Amino acid sequence: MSIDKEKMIQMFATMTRIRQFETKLQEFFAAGKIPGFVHLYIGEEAVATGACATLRDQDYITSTHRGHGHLIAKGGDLKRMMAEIFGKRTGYCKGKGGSMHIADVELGILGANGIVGGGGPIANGAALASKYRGNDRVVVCFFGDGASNQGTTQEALNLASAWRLPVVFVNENNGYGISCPTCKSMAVADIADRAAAYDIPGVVVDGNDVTAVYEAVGEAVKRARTGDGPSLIECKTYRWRGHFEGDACVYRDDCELEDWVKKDPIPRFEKKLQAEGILSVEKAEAIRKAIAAELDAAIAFAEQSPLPEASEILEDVYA
Amino acid sequence: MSIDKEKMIQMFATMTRIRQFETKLQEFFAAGKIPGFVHLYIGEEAVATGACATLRDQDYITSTHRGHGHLIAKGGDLKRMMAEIFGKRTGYCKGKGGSMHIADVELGILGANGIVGGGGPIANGAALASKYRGNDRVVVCFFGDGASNQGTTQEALNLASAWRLPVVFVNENNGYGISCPTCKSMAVADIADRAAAYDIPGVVVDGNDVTAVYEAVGEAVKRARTGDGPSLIECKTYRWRGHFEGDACVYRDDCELEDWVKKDPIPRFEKKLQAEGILSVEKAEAIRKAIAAELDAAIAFAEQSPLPEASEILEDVYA
Amino acid sequence: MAMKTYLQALNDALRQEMERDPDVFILGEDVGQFGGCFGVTQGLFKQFGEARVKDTPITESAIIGAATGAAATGLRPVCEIMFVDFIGVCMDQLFNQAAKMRYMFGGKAKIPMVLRAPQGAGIGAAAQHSQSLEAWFLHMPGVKVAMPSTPEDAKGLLITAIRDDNPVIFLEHKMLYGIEGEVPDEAIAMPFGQAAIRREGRDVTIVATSKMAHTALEAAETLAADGISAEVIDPRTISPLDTQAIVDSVKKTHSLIVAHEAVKTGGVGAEIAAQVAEAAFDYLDAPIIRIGAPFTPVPFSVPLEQAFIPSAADIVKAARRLRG
Amino acid sequence: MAMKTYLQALNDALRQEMERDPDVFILGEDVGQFGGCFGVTQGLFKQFGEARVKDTPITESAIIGAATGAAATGLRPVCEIMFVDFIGVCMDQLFNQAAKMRYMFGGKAKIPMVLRAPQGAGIGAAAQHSQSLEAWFLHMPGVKVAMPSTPEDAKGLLITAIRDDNPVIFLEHKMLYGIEGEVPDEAIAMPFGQAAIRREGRDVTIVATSKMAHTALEAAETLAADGISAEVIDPRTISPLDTQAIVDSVKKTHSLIVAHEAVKTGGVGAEIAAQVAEAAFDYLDAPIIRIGAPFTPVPFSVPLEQAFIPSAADIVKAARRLRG
Ligand SMILES: Cc1ncc(C[n+]2csc(CCOP(=O)(O)OP(=O)(O)O)c2C)c(N)n1
Ligand SMILES: Cc1ncc(C[n+]2csc(CCOP(=O)(O)OP(=O)(O)O)c2C)c(N)n1
Ligand SMILES: [Mg+2]
Ligand SMILES: [Mg+2]
Repeated sequence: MSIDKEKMIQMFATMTRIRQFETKLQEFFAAGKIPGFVHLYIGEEAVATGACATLRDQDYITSTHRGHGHLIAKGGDLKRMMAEIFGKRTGYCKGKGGSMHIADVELGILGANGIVGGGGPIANGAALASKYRGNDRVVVCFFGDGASNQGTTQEALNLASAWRLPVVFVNENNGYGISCPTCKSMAVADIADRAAAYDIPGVVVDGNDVTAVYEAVGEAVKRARTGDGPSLIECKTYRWRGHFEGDACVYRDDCELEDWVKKDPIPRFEKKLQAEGILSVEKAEAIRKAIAAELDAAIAFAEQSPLPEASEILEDVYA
Repeated sequence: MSIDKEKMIQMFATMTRIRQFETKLQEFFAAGKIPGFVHLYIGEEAVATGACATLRDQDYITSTHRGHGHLIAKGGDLKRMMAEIFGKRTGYCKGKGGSMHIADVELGILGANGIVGGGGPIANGAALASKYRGNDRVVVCFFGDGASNQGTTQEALNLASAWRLPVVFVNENNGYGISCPTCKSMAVADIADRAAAYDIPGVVVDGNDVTAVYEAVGEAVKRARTGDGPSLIECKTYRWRGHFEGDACVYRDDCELEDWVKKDPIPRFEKKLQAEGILSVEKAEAIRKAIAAELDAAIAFAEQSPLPEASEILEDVYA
Repeated sequence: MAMKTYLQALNDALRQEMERDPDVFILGEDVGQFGGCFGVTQGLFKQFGEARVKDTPITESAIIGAATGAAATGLRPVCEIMFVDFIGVCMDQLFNQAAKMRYMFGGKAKIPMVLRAPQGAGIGAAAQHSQSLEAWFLHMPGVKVAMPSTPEDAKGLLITAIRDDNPVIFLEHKMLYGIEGEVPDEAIAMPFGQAAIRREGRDVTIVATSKMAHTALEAAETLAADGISAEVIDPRTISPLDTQAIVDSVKKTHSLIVAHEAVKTGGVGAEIAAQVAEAAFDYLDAPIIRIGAPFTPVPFSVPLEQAFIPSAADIVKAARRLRG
Repeated sequence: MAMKTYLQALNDALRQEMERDPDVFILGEDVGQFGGCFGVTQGLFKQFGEARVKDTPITESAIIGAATGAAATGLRPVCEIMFVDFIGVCMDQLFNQAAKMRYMFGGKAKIPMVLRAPQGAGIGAAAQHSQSLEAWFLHMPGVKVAMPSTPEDAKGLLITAIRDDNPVIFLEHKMLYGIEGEVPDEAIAMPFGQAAIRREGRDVTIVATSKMAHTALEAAETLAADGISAEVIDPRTISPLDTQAIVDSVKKTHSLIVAHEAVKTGGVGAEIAAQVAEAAFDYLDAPIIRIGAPFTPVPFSVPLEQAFIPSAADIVKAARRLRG
């Protein structure tokens, strides 16, 4: 699959946007400005970016507790995301959801999810609606290596394959579910092998190579869109930060992290784009600056926005 | 694996015992003598028989809603089974459980189960206890083709493989979960293929051939007992009766049933034993008669036993 | 109007709503050609085809999730969980996903889905196929809960459930499927949150849900012979609950019995009793008595199962105690 | 005796019981080297090794099932569900299997297992990580339910839970992990079903569970300044529930407030109110008031979350209303 230049640059920008967003959150969390849990996506940007770059606006995604990257990649608005994470009324969920529940149904983002394995069954539902209506919308379901052991995920894979639903299950194998390394949570080395249980394609891809992700997911999206059913794409990657901010990572070696930092998906892609003459040093810098400005505006928006009033608590329970 | 003659004859007797037991229940249900649901095992006798014949007394099984065959094969007492199914105080569960909950923990029978997929996680627990204690007890977990789609089953397979627990997952693929043919509930043709998702052996076997079941399960039991972890053995078979008594089977063709009746596991094995000179016609007849007598005694016991008193309802909730 | 069974009434509601609205569809185990374990979806597969009457594998979490996702993206799924007892394998998709999605998203999603499930004891189906679990659903913000006791209510409430823009848990009692009653031919939606006064009375209020509403009427008959005039109220939906109707009745009768088939401890009767003990305390002349099943799993054997299910005699005894 | 946190007290109980009984073991997500999401199992992996402190995959149904099967075959598992909110993915293994196994088998099995889980709001963890779900467990024959509010109770009740031959659901409040109190050094089992009178009073009985017991004491302090003498009762276990202690108190104070953090509708407060409205009706001088969370999922943002959690002011207001 050849990727046009514009898309390449967009993907670079998206990865950069995610990195900057998450890095800011890291600071804000350390400064005690964010309540609750924050699960950062730093190091895994190529997965969400490559996967969502294959989608159309009307397509859907379901996300996870580590959702900011997915949301940004699907076009989420930084202002409303940041405001939500700050618990402000102007946030995506009016401050009711927070980091783990950000959604934008109009953008096809069917929610981050605080329940590991919670997204798969819901992804099927959106795919079923697409099939029912005969439109050709596709759903990308992001899930972690840990989530692949949860029964709901496995049921979702089975139903999607039995019904040939247009879902692409994108597994983010970052090596750990909190402190549990994949080698302790499952006997298979590749989660993609689990596709065999449902007779669907299972592909392993370098999750730090955004074009490899784009190509593998793109292939699967094409299959799904033309009625050939679901696929499972495993993206091998790594989270740089602790499971949540505050995690001291006693369960892993620093050198493991160092190895992966060397494989940072962003400079790697940037170099490639430079080598191919697609992105100049100046252009890259300009993109970074523009995103930083965008982010500053989002932060200002979030900071200046009002908190919800206690009285709003009773709203939005029922339609 | 060569099977000694005594064991062969025992297996013939066990299959016959199950068949006679179930045939009686069919009559009793039709006559309105049994409350609740009855799921008969007729046609599938070779699976329970071959699988349980590989086990020692101290080994465990977990069973299903279609449990009578498993229980008989693991040595369940016909009297107390029949009494339980009749709801009598002398039954295995004092009339509190009924057909779907018969258990005999001392015999290693950790219960039939009314929840599809309910047994797998529990089987792991018994296997974990065995491993924890360092004794070498093995657990056979029976489950249906329908149950293989339930998340609990898939989680159980994963945990057993991640922890190398001594469990043999014996899948009874009788082609249907109630009215749903396997081709509609899953995309794979062989449930044994699902073993790949957990990196454990997956074997397909003719479930109407009791020696084939014995050999495949026996191999898996040996693996489990020596610490090599779980296996998945798929036994292809067929249920002759409806899902439960009263089911008109609108969802399947009579000719399908007829084909399978031709593959009846009992006469098939009987002929083989005769051909090999292991079992004479007279001996077979004598076994059948002895079982009929045993069953008559069980029925008489059940019929003559008292029903529980209403006051017993509050007993046995807590230890 | 025509005489119909509760089961036919449900079937009517499904069919008429599916005819009216192409976005309504059914999914569940054996709901297709088989017609559902108890027969509620009989004939619909033939009429609407497999795109709209969808047999699923045995996969309750995936069923509820599929309904939730489809509802969030604009369809109106009606899913069947074969016995309410199976809710434990899929509770997360119901209570953490479907029920909370709208709220968590700040009001930016609608989840118009129905989860139908039969409840109740009486057929000897034992501990995992006989429960009444409505108390769990009552304690679940984000869902509504209907418990019809008559064929007319079965139809009218199911229509409302399907048209509602929220997840509705629709609890049928399996012992009621065969009862008959007048049912309107047209698709008439029956409002949620309006109790039915099944019998007017002066001396004692009996609030009774689902099948227990019939048991309460039986008890009221016996009590009438004693000269005790019982008012029988069937809430029809417990969430929303028509507290007003109950309080109004208690203001008249000054005493309350609440009866349900679920285990008494922690049951819906506790909520109703507590609401009345707060809102109508000054009108009460006597203790509030709850009737519910004993604190045990549902036993199998007939005499035990019968002892589990609260009876008209239990209600009669309670009423006499209140008067005595 | 020594000052310890609630968290250390729990850790003590686990360690001492594991030292005492080799059949006791721990399983759950990240309970090993990581020490548990909140740190309750810290140090145990090092002391007892991975055979007895078992990290599991993310697989709650398999965790509870493994505990159930191991318990049925003679071990004494203590499993951790990282947040009680995750119970929905594994409810079946709990309520249809572990809880009912003994009964279904006619008394021929024992299931000595403990399911520990943190509950409660207060850390901004939003709708799927902040719930209090004890009402569901109260309505579940076959299990016992403990809700310790002090370090001493945390230790004593956990020891009892581990020694009990039935499934015990042990609900910790995540906002209490850091509170300190005197805790006996020895392993002393604290009986289930015995409420603690946290403060004696004459004018109003306040029954409050878990963290709300502290809130109630705060309210009692304020009320004392008003000349209202409140008695604060902490049930410690809700199943079994020490109804006697509550009724005795109401006989003295003639009024009752029940407070918990769970959603009020269908909560444990309803059961307590209903029991009192039946058993001590004649002693009540005023309506029973329940304090609980509003009928919503738990919201994320601080002001909303604070509005969700019942406050001392809510209790004070209720008590004044009762007296007024
Ligand atoms: C059902 C459920 N169990 C446990 C948790 C707690 N938890 C949150 S994230 C997480 C690890 C998830 O691992 P993985 O799926 O690999 O995603 P990652 O965090 O690595 O992105 C766990 C155990 C949860 N939220 N939901
Ligand atoms: C969780 C759950 N879902 C649905 C059912 C209803 N049910 C009982 S048996 C059955 C079919 C089981 O099929 P399979 O596992 O193939 O076993 P078989 O009946 O063919 O032996 C179903 C759907 C149940 N008991 N439990
Ligand atoms: Mg991971
Ligand atoms: Mg089958």
